[in-house]
Amino acid sequence: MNRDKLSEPCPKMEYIRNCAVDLCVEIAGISMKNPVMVASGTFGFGEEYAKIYDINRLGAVVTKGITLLPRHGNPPPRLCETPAGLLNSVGLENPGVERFIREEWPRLKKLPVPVIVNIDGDTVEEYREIAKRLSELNGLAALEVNISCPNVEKGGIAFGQDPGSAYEVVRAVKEAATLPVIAKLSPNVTSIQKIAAAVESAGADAVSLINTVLGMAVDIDRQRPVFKRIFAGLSGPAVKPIALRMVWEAYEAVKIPVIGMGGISTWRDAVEFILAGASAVAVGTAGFIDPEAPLKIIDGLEKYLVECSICESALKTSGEDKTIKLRDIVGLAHKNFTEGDFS
Amino acid sequence: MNRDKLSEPCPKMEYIRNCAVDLCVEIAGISMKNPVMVASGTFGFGEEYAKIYDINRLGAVVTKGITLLPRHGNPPPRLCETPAGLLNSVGLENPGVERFIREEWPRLKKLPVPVIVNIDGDTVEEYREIAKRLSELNGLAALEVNISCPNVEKGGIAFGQDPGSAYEVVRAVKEAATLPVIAKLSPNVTSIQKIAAAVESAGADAVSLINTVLGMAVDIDRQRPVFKRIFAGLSGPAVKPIALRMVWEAYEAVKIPVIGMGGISTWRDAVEFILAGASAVAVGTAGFIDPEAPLKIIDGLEKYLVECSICESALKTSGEDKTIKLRDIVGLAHKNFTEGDFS
Amino acid sequence: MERKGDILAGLLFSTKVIQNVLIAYDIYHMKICCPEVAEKAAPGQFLHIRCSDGPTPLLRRPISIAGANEKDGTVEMVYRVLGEGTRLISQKKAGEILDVMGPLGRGFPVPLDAVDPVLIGGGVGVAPLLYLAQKIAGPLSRSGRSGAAFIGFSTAGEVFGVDFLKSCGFTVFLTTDDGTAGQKGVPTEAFENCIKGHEVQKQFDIVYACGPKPFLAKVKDAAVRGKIPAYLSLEERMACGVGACLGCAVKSAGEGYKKVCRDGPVFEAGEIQL
Amino acid sequence: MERKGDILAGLLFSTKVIQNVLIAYDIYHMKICCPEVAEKAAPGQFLHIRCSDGPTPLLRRPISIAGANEKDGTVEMVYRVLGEGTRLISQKKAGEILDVMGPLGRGFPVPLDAVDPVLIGGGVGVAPLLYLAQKIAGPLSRSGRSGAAFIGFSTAGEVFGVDFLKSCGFTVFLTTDDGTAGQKGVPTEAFENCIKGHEVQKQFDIVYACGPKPFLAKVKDAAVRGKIPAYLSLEERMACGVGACLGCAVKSAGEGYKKVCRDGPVFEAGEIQL
Ligand SMILES: Cc1cc2nc3c(=O)[nH]c(=O)nc-3n(C[C@H](O)[C@H](O)[C@H](O)COP(=O)(O)OP(=O)(O)OC[C@H]3O[C@@H](n4cnc5c(N)ncnc54)[C@H](O)[C@@H]3O)c2cc1C
Ligand SMILES: Cc1cc2nc3c(=O)[nH]c(=O)nc-3n(C[C@H](O)[C@H](O)[C@H](O)COP(=O)(O)OP(=O)(O)OC[C@H]3O[C@@H](n4cnc5c(N)ncnc54)[C@H](O)[C@@H]3O)c2cc1C
Ligand SMILES: Cc1cc2nc3c(=O)[nH]c(=O)nc-3n(C[C@H](O)[C@H](O)[C@H](O)COP(=O)(O)O)c2cc1C
Ligand SMILES: Cc1cc2nc3c(=O)[nH]c(=O)nc-3n(C[C@H](O)[C@H](O)[C@H](O)COP(=O)(O)O)c2cc1C
Ligand code: FES
Ligand code: FES
Repeated sequence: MNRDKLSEPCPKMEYIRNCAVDLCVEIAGISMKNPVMVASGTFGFGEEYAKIYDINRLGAVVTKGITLLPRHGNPPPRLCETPAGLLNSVGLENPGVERFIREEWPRLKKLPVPVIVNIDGDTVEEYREIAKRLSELNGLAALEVNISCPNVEKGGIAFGQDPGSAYEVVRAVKEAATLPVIAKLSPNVTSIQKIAAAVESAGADAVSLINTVLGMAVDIDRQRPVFKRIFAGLSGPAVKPIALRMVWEAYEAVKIPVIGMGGISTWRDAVEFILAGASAVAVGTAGFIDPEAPLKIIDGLEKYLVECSICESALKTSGEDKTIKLRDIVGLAHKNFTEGDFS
Repeated sequence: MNRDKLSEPCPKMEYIRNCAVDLCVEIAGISMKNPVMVASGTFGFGEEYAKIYDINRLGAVVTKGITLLPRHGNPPPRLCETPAGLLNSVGLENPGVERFIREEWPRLKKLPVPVIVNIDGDTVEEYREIAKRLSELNGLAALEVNISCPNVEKGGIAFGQDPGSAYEVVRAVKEAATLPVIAKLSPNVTSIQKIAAAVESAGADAVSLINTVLGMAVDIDRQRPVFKRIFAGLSGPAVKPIALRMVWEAYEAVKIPVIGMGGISTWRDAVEFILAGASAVAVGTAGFIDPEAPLKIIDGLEKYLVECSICESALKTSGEDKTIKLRDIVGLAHKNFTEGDFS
Repeated sequence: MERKGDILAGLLFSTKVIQNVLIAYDIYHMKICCPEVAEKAAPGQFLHIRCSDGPTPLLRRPISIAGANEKDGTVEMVYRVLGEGTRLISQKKAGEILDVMGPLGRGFPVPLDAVDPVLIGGGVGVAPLLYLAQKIAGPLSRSGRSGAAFIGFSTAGEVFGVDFLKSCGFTVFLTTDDGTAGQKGVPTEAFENCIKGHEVQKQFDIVYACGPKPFLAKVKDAAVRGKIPAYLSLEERMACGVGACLGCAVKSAGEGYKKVCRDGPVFEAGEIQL
Repeated sequence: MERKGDILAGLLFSTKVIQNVLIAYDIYHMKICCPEVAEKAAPGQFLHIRCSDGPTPLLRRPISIAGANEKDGTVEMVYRVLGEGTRLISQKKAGEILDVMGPLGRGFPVPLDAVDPVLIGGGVGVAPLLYLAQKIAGPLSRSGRSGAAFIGFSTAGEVFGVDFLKSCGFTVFLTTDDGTAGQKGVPTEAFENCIKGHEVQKQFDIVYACGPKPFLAKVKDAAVRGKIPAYLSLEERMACGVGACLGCAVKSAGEGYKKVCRDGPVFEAGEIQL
């Protein structure tokens, strides 16, 4: 019932109907037909959701985090709902890089969509190894270096909480990999800008953020933490305002593209992230509730771009070109804030 | 409809009905008849809610943040709702310490409830000054040093994001004040433990956390940030898992009492915080929705304590004493986690 | 009607919905039973309504009192479904419980002397003016003075309140943006034209207005030019609704900010900057 | 019944509620129209149900299929109102829309040969067994074999399914914790006593069980001792419901974890650790 501006008649609509809309983005050398990806760990290796909708419509697919050796992950419970949020303590359960290559990659590589593999390690050396191994795969679009997993004993988030270690890991991956490298940042830091700058200087081709926010829950009947690892990662709508702020900050701190995620559920959320500086967005938790959320977001972005007020500004920046380009509104809120009369 | 265990018949109930329940806590030398306070900035100077319910039932009252000189605060909009959360950019609007003493204190000092004044400053000197001035008031229970306000140009959160500055501010207040000093911490840090340890070593008598989480919102129609100061502070149920985690961490890092807050809306939430290590809790945003939330939480805590399973463990620690004491369950989840067989 | 809280209270009520019906496009008319509010309420005051039991939407929603009847203890509201909060309110059925706080804020000063009042309302801004008209109706007819109401809507389907205002003794000037009902245009223009004497020349002693900010800015300008005292009812996003959170700021004519919930929602035009 | 998503789909449905009634204390029986699910569903599979449009409760709720009718395209569920999610589901009225994903998971293997099956269910754990009984009823009567059902509830007011199980040809052994209906006790004990020949001596070829974990652990022990193959339906908190999030882990008998939503909810007793 939220009155949808898009459905209201608009005098400029006729003109605008004749405009083409271009949702393409290029990030870290990866060409995506639209900026909507799925977030690591929320999409498995693509198999499950391929049964539910046409995943080829996605801008890109990001796999569950892969480590050098297989991991069993954490004991149950692994999930706990919170107000508008989800705590997870999956703990990087994954088949390891070799089984990934053997069992998942043959299917993934046939997708007509860029596939990005999320990688994790306990040590810099492990990151380097896995990056080297994955670089041998033909057709892999990029590596997303997870330096922000809150659910493991070693490595993970620790790498992402210190600019020095973040630099080191990304540098190592960059050296080992022949693929574009995306650094996935942790929100659990005092200054996301310092971390973003560190991974940029280490050669990252893009940053993606945010990973989950450290949280916890207590079982008041058993009077102990819900999770065996005590802390877990918070995702979903609850974290959206935090993620958006960090995307804004990262956009101001680095020149490489920013991939935004954290609580994105609707096209409106996606637009907020894009205006705040995200060149692409990823949908995670929202896909559990509505698997088709990414597709609805793609459709919504298209409509948003043709909507009157947007057109004006987009056309302004696009000059004579009648194509309305999504990439023209990336970070627009920064420009409008600086230039605008805010009262 | 959430089946309330409390309302189910319980074989031990008869015995338990004869037990006394003691909700008293002592924090930083302040005796409170129960552990439920109201959070700074969400209760004005107590006048508004005194018209709505009997605020004398509260464990303590914490005022809006006060600065040395009056402040106008930020331009509207100052509020934006997010999923299960609230972003605010009030910006420490307050009458300044002199007008506070003249206009608000005479009424506040008559309350039969401990009154804690929340103080803020741009510089260490300002904190010192205001602490000195407020120490002259007879009957004031304590100062809460806000080193975590995200909504001001200078000072505020910056002091709370670095252990060194946090130490400095608290040290200065501690030296200037003759009152107990509570340090109010910011969640926007990599390590809450370092900050908590720093303010403890500076002499803080207690820590309170969390202040709001930095977040933002974008107006997609006007394509710019909703708030003039871009970032705002996130509070409400959405941040509860984050706050709880930080209370847990602070409890492990310091020996001084921890006052927990952030998204507490029900007695169940309050119990989670207490089990995680909070000696007292504060209710903020939830009071906007249900002004009587703090009272309902007090009632709920009492019932929780008489509930069977709790009794057992409380009685265990209380020995032969038939009084069930709230303070016996403070931090109990740590003990149960360490000692328990978690499978 | 069950009273919540202890005796100090008188602001928190768990009320029963008596009716809640669609009266125009996306606009509902709700009647609740709440004798305490009906007794105390002044026109221009509002109720702060809880729209869900859960945490989304989180905050209460402020809705003006559009009518109150001390005799049967009923209170009325007219509201537009805009987002999730008002959508949930619109789903309440007769017999269900509505949790309200109120009456809150400072309302319109109801004139004691005989005056010619004018009401100016845009969209759902007409709602509080209905209650004001109800209160002024008696004095107006007794003193034999005349009142006018300039009200505007975007389109015919959204119009409400015309008959009621007439029944209270007001001459109604209706406008719609698209001209589908009344005159095409906006009520502020119609009002200006009127006091400038373009069509029907008329002088007024006091202006009461409610609508969006730009709309009120125009009313204020016209009132200043016409040297008529004006009372404007403002809107701002609210959290507490009682002055405790300092969230609903509006720039004061002097220094700093007024709070819409506590100092308003009705302000004398000179008190605030629009 | 409207089909959501594109042709690949077949797992996401916007279905119409046909009935949703209270059948026991806090227990509801819901019937929806969803021919696709009715056609494909196997006993033991579940539907993943969206309980609100907003973000609270955030996740879908898994509910077992308790019956399906290919002819009229209806699917049934029996569920207990436990928290907010099930409370919202219980408020759905006939004619309203229910958003479901399914049928999901691996169900009970329905025996092809003539066997004597036993069903063991605790509380709402009885729900999936009803659908299983419906499917087994035909073969059972054709082969002339006999089935038994041991079902337990906490109290008489919560009992459901007895008549239905009988109508499917099962001998029903009912227990309640407080002895207000059937025998006082728990169904696992009744089952053990039975195979041990304490009261009615009987041998079974296959065990199907659903209930809380400790309950299933007892069933497993008894089945192992009795050397009867057992299929257990497990519960675990779920996010995606399709195997993508790895959230619904249960310790596998070998290394690592199985996923209840994808590898289960029904497991051969030897596959998992309880
Ligand atoms: C004192 C007062 C009295 C009021 N009286 C009435 C009344 O009698 N009848 C009536 O219909 N409405 C009235 N309102 C407005 C009403 O409170 C809002 O329409 C309502 O809160 C919207 O809630 P929602 O959840 O439906 O929409 P939301 O989901 O909160 O908002 C929907 C969209 O509208 C925008 N929006 C909503 N309200 C505002 C605002 N105040 N400022 C800026 N943007 C906004 C939001 O940003 C969003 O895009 C009054 C407001 C105030 C402050
Ligand atoms: C495969 C499967 C099939 C199911 N089939 C049925 C069915 O047919 N009928 C039926 O009534 N229920 C069934 N359930 C259980 C049902 O999914 C839950 O009762 C429901 O999700 C509770 O949601 P809620 O929002 O009402 O309660 P919540 O608010 O989510 O929970 C209420 C309380 O119960 C606890 N709780 C709820 N579920 C669990 C759990 N799984 N493990 C541990 N604690 C829990 C919560 O911690 C909380 O304290 C099934 C579950 C699974 C996994
Ligand atoms: C169940 C689950 C598993 C996740 N696993 C990973 C992972 O393996 N690697 C990673 O970088 N991020 C992982 N994440 C984080 C998400 O990719 C994403 O950054 C985060 O959930 C915020 O987005 P959302 O709110 O849209 O879910 C996981 C998140 C969830 C909920
Ligand atoms: C409107 C508003 C104003 C606040 N003002 C202050 C303040 O002046 N000083 C302070 O230390 N904290 C302030 N806070 C933070 C709260 O005291 C509290 O730490 C935070 O809101 C988390 O608790 P909650 O989720 O229960 O609201 C404010 C919070 C809100 C919502
Ligand atoms: S809404 Fe809190 S001060 Fe007005
Ligand atoms: S719920 Fe996601 S894997 Fe089972």
